[in-house]
Amino acid sequence: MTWVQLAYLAAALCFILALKGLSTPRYARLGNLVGAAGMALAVVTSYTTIERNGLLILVAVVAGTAAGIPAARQVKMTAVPQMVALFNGVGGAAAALVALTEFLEGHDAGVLFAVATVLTVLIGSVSFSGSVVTFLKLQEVMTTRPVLLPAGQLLGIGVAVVSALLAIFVLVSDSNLLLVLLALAGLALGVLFVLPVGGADVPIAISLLNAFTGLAVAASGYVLGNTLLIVAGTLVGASGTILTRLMAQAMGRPLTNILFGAFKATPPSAVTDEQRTVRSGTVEDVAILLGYAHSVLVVPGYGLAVAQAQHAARELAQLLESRGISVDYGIHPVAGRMPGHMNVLLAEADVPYENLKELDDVNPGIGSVDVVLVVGANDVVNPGARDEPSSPIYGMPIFDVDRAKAVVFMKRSMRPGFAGVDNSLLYNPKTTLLFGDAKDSLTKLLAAVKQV
Amino acid sequence: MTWVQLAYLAAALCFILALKGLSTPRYARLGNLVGAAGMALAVVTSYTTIERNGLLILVAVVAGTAAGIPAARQVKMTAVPQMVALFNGVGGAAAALVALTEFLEGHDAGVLFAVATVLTVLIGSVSFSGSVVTFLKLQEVMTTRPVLLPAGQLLGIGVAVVSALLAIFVLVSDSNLLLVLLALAGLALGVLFVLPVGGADVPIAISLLNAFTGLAVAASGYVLGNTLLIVAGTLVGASGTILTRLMAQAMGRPLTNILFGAFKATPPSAVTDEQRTVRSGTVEDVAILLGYAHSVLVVPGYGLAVAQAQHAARELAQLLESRGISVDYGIHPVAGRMPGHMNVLLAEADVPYENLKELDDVNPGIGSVDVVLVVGANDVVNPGARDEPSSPIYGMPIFDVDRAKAVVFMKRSMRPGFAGVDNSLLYNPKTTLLFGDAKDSLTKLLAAVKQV
Amino acid sequence: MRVGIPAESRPAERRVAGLPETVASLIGAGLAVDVQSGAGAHAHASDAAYRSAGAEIVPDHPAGRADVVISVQPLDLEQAGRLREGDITVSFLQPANELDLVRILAERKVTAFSLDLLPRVTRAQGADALSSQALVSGYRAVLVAAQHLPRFLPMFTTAAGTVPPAKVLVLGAGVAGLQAIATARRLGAVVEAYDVRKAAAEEVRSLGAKFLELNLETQDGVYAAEQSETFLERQRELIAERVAASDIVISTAAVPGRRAPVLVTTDMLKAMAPGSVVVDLAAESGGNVVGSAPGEDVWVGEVLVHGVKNLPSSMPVHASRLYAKNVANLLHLMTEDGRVEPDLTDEVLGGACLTHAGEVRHAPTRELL
Amino acid sequence: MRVGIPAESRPAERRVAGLPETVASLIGAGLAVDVQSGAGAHAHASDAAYRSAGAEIVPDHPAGRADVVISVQPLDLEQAGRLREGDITVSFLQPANELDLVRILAERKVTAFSLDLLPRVTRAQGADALSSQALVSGYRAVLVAAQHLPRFLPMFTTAAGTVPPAKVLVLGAGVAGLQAIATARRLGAVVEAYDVRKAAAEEVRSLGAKFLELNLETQDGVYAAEQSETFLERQRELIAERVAASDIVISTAAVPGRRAPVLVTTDMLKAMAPGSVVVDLAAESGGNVVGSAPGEDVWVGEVLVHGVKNLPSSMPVHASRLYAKNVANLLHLMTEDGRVEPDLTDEVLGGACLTHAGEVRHAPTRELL
Amino acid sequence: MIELLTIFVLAVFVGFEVVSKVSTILHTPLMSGANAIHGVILVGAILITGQADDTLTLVLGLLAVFLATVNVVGGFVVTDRMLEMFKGHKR
Amino acid sequence: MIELLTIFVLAVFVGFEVVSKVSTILHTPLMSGANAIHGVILVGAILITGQADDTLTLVLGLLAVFLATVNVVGGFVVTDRMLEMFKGHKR
Ligand SMILES: NC(=O)c1ccc[n+]([C@@H]2O[C@H](COP(=O)([O-])OP(=O)(O)OC[C@H]3O[C@@H](n4cnc5c(N)ncnc54)[C@H](OP(=O)(O)O)[C@@H]3O)[C@@H](O)[C@H]2O)c1
Ligand SMILES: NC(=O)c1ccc[n+]([C@@H]2O[C@H](COP(=O)([O-])OP(=O)(O)OC[C@H]3O[C@@H](n4cnc5c(N)ncnc54)[C@H](OP(=O)(O)O)[C@@H]3O)[C@@H](O)[C@H]2O)c1
Ligand SMILES: NC(=O)c1ccc[n+]([C@@H]2O[C@H](COP(=O)([O-])OP(=O)(O)OC[C@H]3O[C@@H](n4cnc5c(N)ncnc54)[C@H](O)[C@@H]3O)[C@@H](O)[C@H]2O)c1
Ligand SMILES: NC(=O)c1ccc[n+]([C@@H]2O[C@H](COP(=O)([O-])OP(=O)(O)OC[C@H]3O[C@@H](n4cnc5c(N)ncnc54)[C@H](O)[C@@H]3O)[C@@H](O)[C@H]2O)c1
Repeated sequence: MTWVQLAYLAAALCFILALKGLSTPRYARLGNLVGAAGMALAVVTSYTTIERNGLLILVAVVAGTAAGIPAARQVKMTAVPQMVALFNGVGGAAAALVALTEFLEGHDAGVLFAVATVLTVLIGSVSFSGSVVTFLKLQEVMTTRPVLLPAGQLLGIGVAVVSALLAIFVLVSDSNLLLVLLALAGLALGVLFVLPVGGADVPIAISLLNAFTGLAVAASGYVLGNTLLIVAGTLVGASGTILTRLMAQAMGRPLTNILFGAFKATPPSAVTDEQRTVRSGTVEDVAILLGYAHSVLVVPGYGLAVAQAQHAARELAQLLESRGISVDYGIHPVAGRMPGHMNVLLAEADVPYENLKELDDVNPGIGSVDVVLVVGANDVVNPGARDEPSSPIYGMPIFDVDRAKAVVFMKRSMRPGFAGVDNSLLYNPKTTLLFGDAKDSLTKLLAAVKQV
Repeated sequence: MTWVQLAYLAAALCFILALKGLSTPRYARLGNLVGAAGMALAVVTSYTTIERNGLLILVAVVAGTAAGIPAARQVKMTAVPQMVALFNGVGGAAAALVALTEFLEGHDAGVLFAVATVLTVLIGSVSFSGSVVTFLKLQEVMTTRPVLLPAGQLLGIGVAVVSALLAIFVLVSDSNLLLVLLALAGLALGVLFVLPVGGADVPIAISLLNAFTGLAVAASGYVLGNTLLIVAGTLVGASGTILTRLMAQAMGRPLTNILFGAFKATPPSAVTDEQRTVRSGTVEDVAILLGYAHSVLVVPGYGLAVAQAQHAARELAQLLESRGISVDYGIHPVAGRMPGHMNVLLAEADVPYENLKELDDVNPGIGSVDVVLVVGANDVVNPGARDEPSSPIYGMPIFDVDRAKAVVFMKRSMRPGFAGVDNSLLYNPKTTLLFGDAKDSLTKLLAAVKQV
Repeated sequence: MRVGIPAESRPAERRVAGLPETVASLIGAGLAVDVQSGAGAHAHASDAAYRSAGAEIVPDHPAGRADVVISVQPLDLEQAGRLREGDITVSFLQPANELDLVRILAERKVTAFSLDLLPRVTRAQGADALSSQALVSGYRAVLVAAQHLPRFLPMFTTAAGTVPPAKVLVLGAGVAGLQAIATARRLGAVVEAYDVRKAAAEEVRSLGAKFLELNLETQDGVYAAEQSETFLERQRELIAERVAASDIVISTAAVPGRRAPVLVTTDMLKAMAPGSVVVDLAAESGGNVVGSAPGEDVWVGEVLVHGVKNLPSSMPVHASRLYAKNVANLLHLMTEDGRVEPDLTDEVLGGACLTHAGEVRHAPTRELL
Repeated sequence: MRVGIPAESRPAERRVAGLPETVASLIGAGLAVDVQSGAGAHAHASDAAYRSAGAEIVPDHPAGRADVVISVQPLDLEQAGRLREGDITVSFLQPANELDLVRILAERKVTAFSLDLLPRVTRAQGADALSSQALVSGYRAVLVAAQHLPRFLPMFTTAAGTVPPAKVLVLGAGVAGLQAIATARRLGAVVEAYDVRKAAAEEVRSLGAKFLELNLETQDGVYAAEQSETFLERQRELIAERVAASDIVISTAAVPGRRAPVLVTTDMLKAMAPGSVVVDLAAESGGNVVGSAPGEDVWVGEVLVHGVKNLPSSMPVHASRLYAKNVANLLHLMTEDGRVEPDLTDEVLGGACLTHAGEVRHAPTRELL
Repeated sequence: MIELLTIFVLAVFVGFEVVSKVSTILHTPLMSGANAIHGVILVGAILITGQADDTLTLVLGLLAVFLATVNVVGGFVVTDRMLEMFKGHKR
Repeated sequence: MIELLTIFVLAVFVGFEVVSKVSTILHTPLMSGANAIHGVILVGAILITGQADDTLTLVLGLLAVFLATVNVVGGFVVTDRMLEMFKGHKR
């Protein structure tokens, strides 16, 4: 047991702690720093043990740093996902290269070693090419829509079979050439895997590729007989897998859809109405929106009454207020189906009168409201009443919620309200739709906000 | 890598899964079975590898089984803790014996081996003697009150120092005799450790000794170079430590009190009023009680009104109802401070009138109610009004909640209610007290029940 | 142009068509306002308050002096006779009951608006006095019923026994009916309601009350029309059963321009528990309850039937406030640069206009004349 | 033994001391019951109903025939004169106002119980008619106020503008005051309350209303006693300020056996908004409001002061039901094997007993005589 | 050796994580189950007895086997009995 | 070898457990952080390059070092940037 090994163990510990930290908002940043520290320790330690090429390695490291830092620094927050994809890709490539090199260098060990090598090379290549395609999609260099090759399904299966055969041959023959071919097959497989994934699913694909890379690293750890690589790679592989599942759940998509996208003939139904797209979110999305808001406006309407969701609305508002978020209720003069409908309900739920705001109280400052929660209202927030003289409700004063920073719309369907007119707010890019009975949605939201 | 090793690995896996299962009510029983299966696999595997004494070992195993099963089967549920303590103790003893034997047998390996041996012997003995004393206490063979030896503090420190010195000498001298002496010192230490622990803290002490035994087993794994023992022992050591902390938290006692009980001159303030002890529970305890109930009766009182907890009470009731638990409200004619006080509040919270039950509706069937939640009521459930002719409230009809299966009392303190009379229900063994503002408690309970 | 606000002269009318705050808003729109002295007395708006809002206090009825006369009740024939050609009047005029007045208004080429005719479209809601006054009626109806009921509305569990909640049945779930439901529920009663409109079921439930299902075809549309015989049969059975089980019945059923439907018969009343109370909000338009008379308390056995007469007047401050705001909103719709010049092609104004330039524009009224 | 239930003869008393259900329970305890014909008329309990509960209907007042006479209002002198030695009477007798009656009762060696004197201990709660009738009064007081107020109690945001919630001030948070708070809050008003008792603050808040803090020493104990001058000064200031800001004031402050404290002066009333309503529940015992008179509506400027007189009688069915139950509970306390034989050493019975065996047992009354 | 240490570290984490969110009602069964698991020392006892060649070690070893068996068997059985009470209840 | 496998199994558990209760808002940062961690392949790349003796392996190795460094450095930096937005917000 040398100090090098102990240093590696310490680094592995750092990585575990890093992942733990990253899982709780409060310690996330610290966790990342711990991870970086562990990484520095591991790298420096490994550097002290090398026999030759020290300077070249240093140059390569410096070059990598010089390339990585500015890229990470200057990327716009909206472009972070593709950056992560890219970093993941190069990591996968590095793992494949390491295994390839070790294999070329001459291999003493037995079957297990060969299996590990083959896995590393294959997974690494898949991860690399998949990540690159993902990057291109997100960067909108290529279309973000699912790309469905004519015989995509067959092709995918074909390449997968070829890869498997190649892998077996490598194991049997020990041939360098075949290994390189396997790497190429892996590249093709990665491309085929990611091409049919559509816009919203891309982050899930990235997460999955990330887990793959982790596995590749773990396998390369076997190749090199290095516990640090095994531990770190496995950690990433395992947590990445879970994370992928969690992400898919949060977005309400079955994981298999994405996993076997390549082998499916039908296009995923993600993107449908090209001109007027609505964005429907999950309870978790909205919970986060709310959890990190400073001010929230609840605009209740007839749907709140139908769902008898007044108690749930107040509970949510109280929870938010207990976190220092200011919550008001915007009471429209004609919300509901009788004068004062909302007053009756909210009084029943014991909402303090001070929190009830009218049009004139709300509209002037609505631009600084972070989130407007439209709970079963529709006509009273329809911008058509303000902007479209042809609309049958033109002239009715409304809450200008389209001027707020974000809007969450809770209703059961795309059906219009009492006046029977379509509401352009539903198609506003600021709007997140939360479909379902208002009481259900609010109850779920309550639970979700508690976890943010 | 032999199949023996793989079998051990599989057993280790079983143990992890067992602990995981045991942590969730739904899978607890399955978890235990998985653990047992893993254990069977490990034992059978190890048996196949032995060189000699097979029959004797078999006899010993059969004898152990013959002793263990009936003991475990026949013990009354109330006596389970002392049984666990006993099992733990014999485990610790076994670990110490194994290490001792291995040491006697002749030792090739270096310092690490010796350190592991010393640790196993020491910890194993402490665990054994400590568990035995705990057993005696719980079995009421000896007093359950803290036993404070005249110079307990000094004595404890003395024995600890002696043990440490002995341990060092063993490492230096490799002497068998000294190791045996160390074992004896460990036994003394164990006794001294547990003696000052008072009634309510005993389970925590058992848990801690349990973790100790786990560590001893892990250390013996080093001694024998057996990964299974290392993994299993470490698992138990780690989870036992966390568990001990959780238990201490749940009972609201600082762990240090127990850990260093031996070295404290003052008696721990745990057990004070010998005749009339109250049991204060945690929100989680109550949540589980509720989550597994079939019928719940909420008895609100003036405290519900003071806390304005009517909405929270209804939410909790609705949550329980949504799980198929029947929930009623017992409305006492004089609950609160004005006639109909509870009606006003519960109507505000929209509790359906059908759910409001009166004395005559409730009392006849109260014996079959699983849990009565007394929310800020006091006089209206005071059995003194029924049983003690001398009580100033004698003759007032009450809810006979003491006849229900379990009672949860939510109030802020031990203060009496309006009538100023003490309530014997607070000291009833069926009663769990949940101290705090009723609204807070109910809100927490709501969250906790969701997780059951 | 000059707007005139008279003191209401019809008996028992305690509201007023303008309050200092709406006067100020009319003046802000470039109009002058005359207020008859004492107009706001019942609504606790003093002449001084009107004056400081910018109005001129005049001793007499402003008809003939002001260009626009706004009132709650329609003018009487004498007052209408003083109006000049092109003058405008806004009031709560129910043409079927006021044919003589309509004739005079048409003859004198007055432009008469009736809030009773205002289309119930979204845009017109600010001027919808039918709704605003129905809100008052629905609320007051429950207070009246609670006042007359010899029992509690809420439930109480007390040392002297438990008092069960009162059962309230609301017939007709329009604006007044819904408000009655809400108010009765607030007071702790158990409420159920019935209406022929399809949408009413959801609206009733949205207030936490129970809706009585007829399990027969119901009607679409905003206003109720007349019904088939089997339907009426089934309706009677259901209502009879529920009336008998109720402590309070509040009936608000109405069909615009028609006599109110008769829903509660004497037999049904007799089946009610002694001491029960029936409040008939439709009494003035014929009554939903057999034997009810506006403004009168009738005992049918031990059941009290209270026929409502001008309930909004019993709460003059807020009823006036809502009404005055409605009228002001309507005037703002037809005012441009200080001139009141209604554009009768506008759906709302056209719909609410009864007579203009000598012509009766409301078709049903034209037929009646 | 025979219990008699008369028809109440005092003016405007609509309650009755026994209803068929309590009659049945008394008969179940082995007693016989006489009910004067028509006794339950206002409470909608017919002679037939009493008869089928087992009572005998008698044409006249049962005094002199029955051994125990239970009534709401105390008997008048003539009726009391008919009682025989050892007879028992139970009623709501306020001795300070009925000294002549007390003399007669003592002279005739009648055992008279007054529910007004019943100790407010936990055990006696079932018989606590002060509480049960105060419950009725508190509820009705809000209905009366809401009825008279020309405004809404709840808040409404409507197309015709927003109506703010009414502000209600409750003075004295005993049983009636607390119930008034609860009822006003149900109707959507914003409620604040004031009381001198220390515990009242928490009780008021327990109903979701605001308690006015005087920030001076408050009193312990169940009943209020009299106050120091600085205290009264500060109290007046605070009340004046809050009265001026309220739309409704409901005053219920009382000190047992004393004149009610004067809390609201004419100046305070004048500072209220026009149209405000003050309901003085203490009017019968002197009034918390200057100028209030029991049973009368007094206008002070544009503020209406309603002095309450026998409010429980305005809701005779449930008021009687609670009262009858209270009386029955009290009788059960003193009945054993069909014989009413009060054990006056019992804290409750002893406390409620006014005269016995020719002796006036209530010390303050003894002093007054 | 470094591998054993790594295993130890990882096992500590697993132990911590697995238990960290257990609900109060399961404290006792979990303790008892863990208690049964450390009875795995039985494996050690068997191994050591299986190669014992002098009486002392044999006796000590057999004693260890006996004690460890009691620990294992009793532990699992008693845990199972405790957990029986969860049976029949569903969420 | 069995030790490495044990390590693998234990690491899988640790990975699962540690992440299983992460809140949605942290999904992306966590993915990015994990991504940086698998950049530990840099260690492997360094080791292999440090003993490379022919040009091919040297070149491949150096390429691997370069790529892995980009992964590591970029990964940690971009994660940190994402997490900056949590600053100032408290629960
Ligand atoms: N206040 C009055 O006096 C009065 C009287 C009569 C008419 N009106 C008219 O009513 C309208 C009021 O506007 P508003 O915004 O309150 O209502 P609205 O425009 O009618 O919209 C209500 C929305 O709630 C949704 N909804 C219904 N049930 C729901 C449930 N259980 N859960 C979630 N969502 C539900 C409906 O969408 P989904 O079906 O997709 O769920 C609907 O779009 C105005 O047009 C007004 O003119 C008012
Ligand atoms: N109903 C009536 O008309 C009326 C009128 C007058 C008097 N009373 C009398 O009032 C009593 C009513 O019985 P009850 O059982 O309803 O009330 P109670 O006996 O007065 O007990 C209320 C309990 O609630 C607890 N509490 C107070 N605030 C709390 C909070 N914020 N959170 C949690 N607990 C809180 C108090 O304990 P902690 O302080 O420890 O929290 C107290 O023990 C009877 O004695 C009755 O005779 C009734
Ligand atoms: N467009 C708007 O913004 C707006 C504003 C206010 C009201 N409204 C709508 O106008 C409609 C009528 O409201 P209103 O209060 O003036 O109605 P109303 O006074 O004309 O009638 C009251 C109710 O009685 C019901 N009714 C009629 N005949 C009946 C019978 N035989 N049995 C039972 N019920 C019967 C009607 O359906 C109606 O609901 C409602 O649908 C209301 O939602 C619309
Ligand atoms: N033991 C029981 O079970 C029981 C039953 C019912 C009532 N009580 C108690 O009896 C007490 C009195 O109830 P009540 O309704 O008969 O009281 P009450 O009618 O005698 O007086 C009404 C209220 O007026 C208040 N008051 C007196 N002087 C005042 C002043 N100057 N300013 C403001 N407030 C003033 C009193 O404090 C009291 O709260 C209460 O504490 C109540 O809780 C007890």
